[in-house]
Amino acid sequence: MDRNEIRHFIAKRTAKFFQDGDVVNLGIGMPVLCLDYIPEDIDVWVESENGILGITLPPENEDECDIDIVDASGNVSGIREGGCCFSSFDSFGLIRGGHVAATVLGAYEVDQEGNLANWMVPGKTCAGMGGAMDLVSGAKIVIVTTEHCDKHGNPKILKKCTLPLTAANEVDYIVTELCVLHRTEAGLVLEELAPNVTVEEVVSKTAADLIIPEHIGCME
Amino acid sequence: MDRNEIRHFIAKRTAKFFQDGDVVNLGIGMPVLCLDYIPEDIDVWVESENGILGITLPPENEDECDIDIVDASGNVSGIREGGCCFSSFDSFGLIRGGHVAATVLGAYEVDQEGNLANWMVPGKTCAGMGGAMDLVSGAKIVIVTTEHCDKHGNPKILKKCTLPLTAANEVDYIVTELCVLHRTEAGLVLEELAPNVTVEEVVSKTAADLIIPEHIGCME
Amino acid sequence: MAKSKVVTVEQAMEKIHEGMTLMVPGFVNCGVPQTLIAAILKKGVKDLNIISNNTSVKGKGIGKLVHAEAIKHITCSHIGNNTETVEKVVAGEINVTFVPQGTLCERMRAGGAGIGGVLTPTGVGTPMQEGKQVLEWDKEKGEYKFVKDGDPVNGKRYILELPLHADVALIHAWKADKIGNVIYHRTARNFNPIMATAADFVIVEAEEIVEVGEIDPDVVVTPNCLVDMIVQANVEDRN
Amino acid sequence: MAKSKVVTVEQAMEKIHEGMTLMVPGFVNCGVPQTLIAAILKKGVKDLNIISNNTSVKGKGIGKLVHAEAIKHITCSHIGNNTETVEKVVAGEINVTFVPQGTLCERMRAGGAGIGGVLTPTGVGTPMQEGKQVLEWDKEKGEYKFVKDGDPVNGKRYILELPLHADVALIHAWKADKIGNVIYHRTARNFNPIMATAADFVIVEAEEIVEVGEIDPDVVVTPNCLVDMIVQANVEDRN
Repeated sequence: MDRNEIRHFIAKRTAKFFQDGDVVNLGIGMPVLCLDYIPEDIDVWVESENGILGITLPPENEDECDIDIVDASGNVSGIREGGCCFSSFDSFGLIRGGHVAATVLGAYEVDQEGNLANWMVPGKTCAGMGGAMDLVSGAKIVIVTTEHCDKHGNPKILKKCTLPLTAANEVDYIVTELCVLHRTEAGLVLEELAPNVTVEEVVSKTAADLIIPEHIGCME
Repeated sequence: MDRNEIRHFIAKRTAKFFQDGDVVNLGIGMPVLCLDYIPEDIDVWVESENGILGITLPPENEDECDIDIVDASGNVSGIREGGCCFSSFDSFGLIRGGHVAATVLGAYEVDQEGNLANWMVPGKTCAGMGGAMDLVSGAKIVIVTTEHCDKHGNPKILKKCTLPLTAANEVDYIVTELCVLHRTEAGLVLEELAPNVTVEEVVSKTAADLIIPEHIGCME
Repeated sequence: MAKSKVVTVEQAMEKIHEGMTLMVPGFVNCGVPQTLIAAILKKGVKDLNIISNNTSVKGKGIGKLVHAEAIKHITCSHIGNNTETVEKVVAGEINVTFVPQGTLCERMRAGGAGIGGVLTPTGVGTPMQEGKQVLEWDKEKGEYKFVKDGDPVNGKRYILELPLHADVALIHAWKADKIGNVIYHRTARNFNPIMATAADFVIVEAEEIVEVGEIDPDVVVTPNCLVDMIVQANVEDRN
Repeated sequence: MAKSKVVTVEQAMEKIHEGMTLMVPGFVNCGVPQTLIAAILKKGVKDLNIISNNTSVKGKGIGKLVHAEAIKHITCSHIGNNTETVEKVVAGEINVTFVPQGTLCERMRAGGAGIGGVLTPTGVGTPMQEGKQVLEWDKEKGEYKFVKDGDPVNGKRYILELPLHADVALIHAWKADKIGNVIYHRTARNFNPIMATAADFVIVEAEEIVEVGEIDPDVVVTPNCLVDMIVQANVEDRN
């Protein structure tokens, strides 16, 4: 798979976590791609932390665009019928209060304790965490979507994160092009393998301890 | 003065505390009477803690009444042009946040430290405090309107309250049919005397220590 | 397509069981979920823990639950408008926990918004602080410390109030669309929006149920994601 | 009769001074008080402490204040959309305090609603808890206790976050009536309503100023009692 195929493969699997009626918050990039893979019979509401439930792509006709409807990147977007708008204060009340079923976001590093680092690389970036810390603390299920290794081939899934954390012990699932990992009380469980990927390959590319169950599902 | 005259006399003086544009919360009974004495050139907004700014008497024509507009006693009321409604949560945010200029309410007891007891008499009443504790903690100025003594002629203005408190150290002014008392860091200052009332009369009917300044104003 | 959440009152009642904690909005008898209360009476549910501001007036609204002896415990700010509640409390038939009205709001908001507690000045130095943790701001150190009754006062004090949460919230809406976007009318709003955030399950009764899209996105007060079921309110239940 | 609060931009600027703390709403460049920012630039006010979610994008909105070197310190959740802000922060020309976006909201709400602090789970176990007090819930005792880094974890932890308050809040309204009842349009609402509660003085710029009575009491988002001045917004200031 090339990088683009990898992204879509991960997004497609991730979309299967969503249940009918779920409110989800999707990070910029790969997480947003999940929208392309939601089954027809499942209705998912996308929330954007800047204060909108039911955010959509912008209308195709530029004249119909409303510049007061933007997504979490500030890009002009749309709102679906039945959607609504609220303040940032109310938005984070919903997020922190567990009213968002799932948040999907990327990682610089993620570890077997469910720690996530995705907002800062000391000496390199200082963009700020935006709403990520609240989203990861607040959403019912936290799903990390990431390529299994970094661009140098080094593991991103670690025993212990080395970068400043976004949140501690909050990650529930990690979806990569190789596998689906479920973070449980016992540790990281290898729940699914991508087609043609072996347990050995995953283990060799992962710096975390993995629990390998007898039955491992097939990721698709 | 008979009891009714006393109530109006106190209300009339109390209304002079209000400034143009003030938001005020007026307790049931005597405090509400203040509305009759607000000068024409002063515009005061009455807030009711159940979620309305700009509450008024109900329309005279009963057909125009809206049963969804009630005051803090649950009685049908009206709303002035430019008024607005909000949730109880937002209402108490305004109250506690100091966005209400003055709250006027009655007392069982009030003392020289600014303590107020007006919600409970152990063994006798158990109505609950409603919004009184928040109002007294939150409003910028707390004005207690009360007859100077209770129905048995005993002082209600004490060195120290004996009943369970509504709030500690929050009362700013006490307005009675005899005088206006200002609670300062130094203690209770006798700022105004009603016509034909002497310092001696006030002192004899007050169980608190009073600071008697050289100049005492005339209450009207 | 989003699915309609409109159900019958009977279907809604399947969610209400003996011993549950219910949030019931309303200020005196305004903005009270009258239809849902009537249905609870009809079902005969008992031993309820009620979180509400008050108990309406005798024989109306929440007062019907009082009269039917359906309430075990009530957490509220005021019962004075309902003489029957006062009598039952005095007689020990209903347990009551008084919470100042603004604190009640804060605690429900904390419960609905994932906040572990809030520091409020309301009730400091009153019986309200009994059994609660009190914090004092140390201006010099720039930090809070716990204080006990009798400690000398050296800074502004606050009571640490804890979140409130319920099994079910019963909400009275003016209008709701079929997927649960809700708006309220005048002071009938009161505790409805905050209670809709703080329960595991939210049932809305609406005076008018409208089509999706009929309520402007900017005026929605309770967003559809908070609402689980919607029933048609019946005006006659107000009596 | 209520008096109109509508003033000229120049009159509003008399309230803005060097060294002040200003709350400036907006998400990236949406819902930003563009006209008031342009007026601050024109007046040449410097050394500002800005509380905002972010700094728009380079050369726009709050980014104009960054470019004009009018900002001394900024408290925000994100600056990544504006490369110039990042450069100035790296160069030490602007001090930045990062606050998670939801925590920023909570802190402003505390400042505006008389709350002494809130316990939030956000940031626990991250660099956000440095220099802050952390509380842990003791389930058995049913109370909180302060914990330090390194203490064994025995319960749910929260950071005790403190109120934020400003000298002036600059608010961008869709419509405001002449006495200051305000409504917002779509996601341009964002931080506007909460900031309007948390400043000593509130100046609103409105795309449209309407007569009193034109906004329904139920749809008002910011009540008139929070607003001190209103100016006409100029669409061109967005550029």
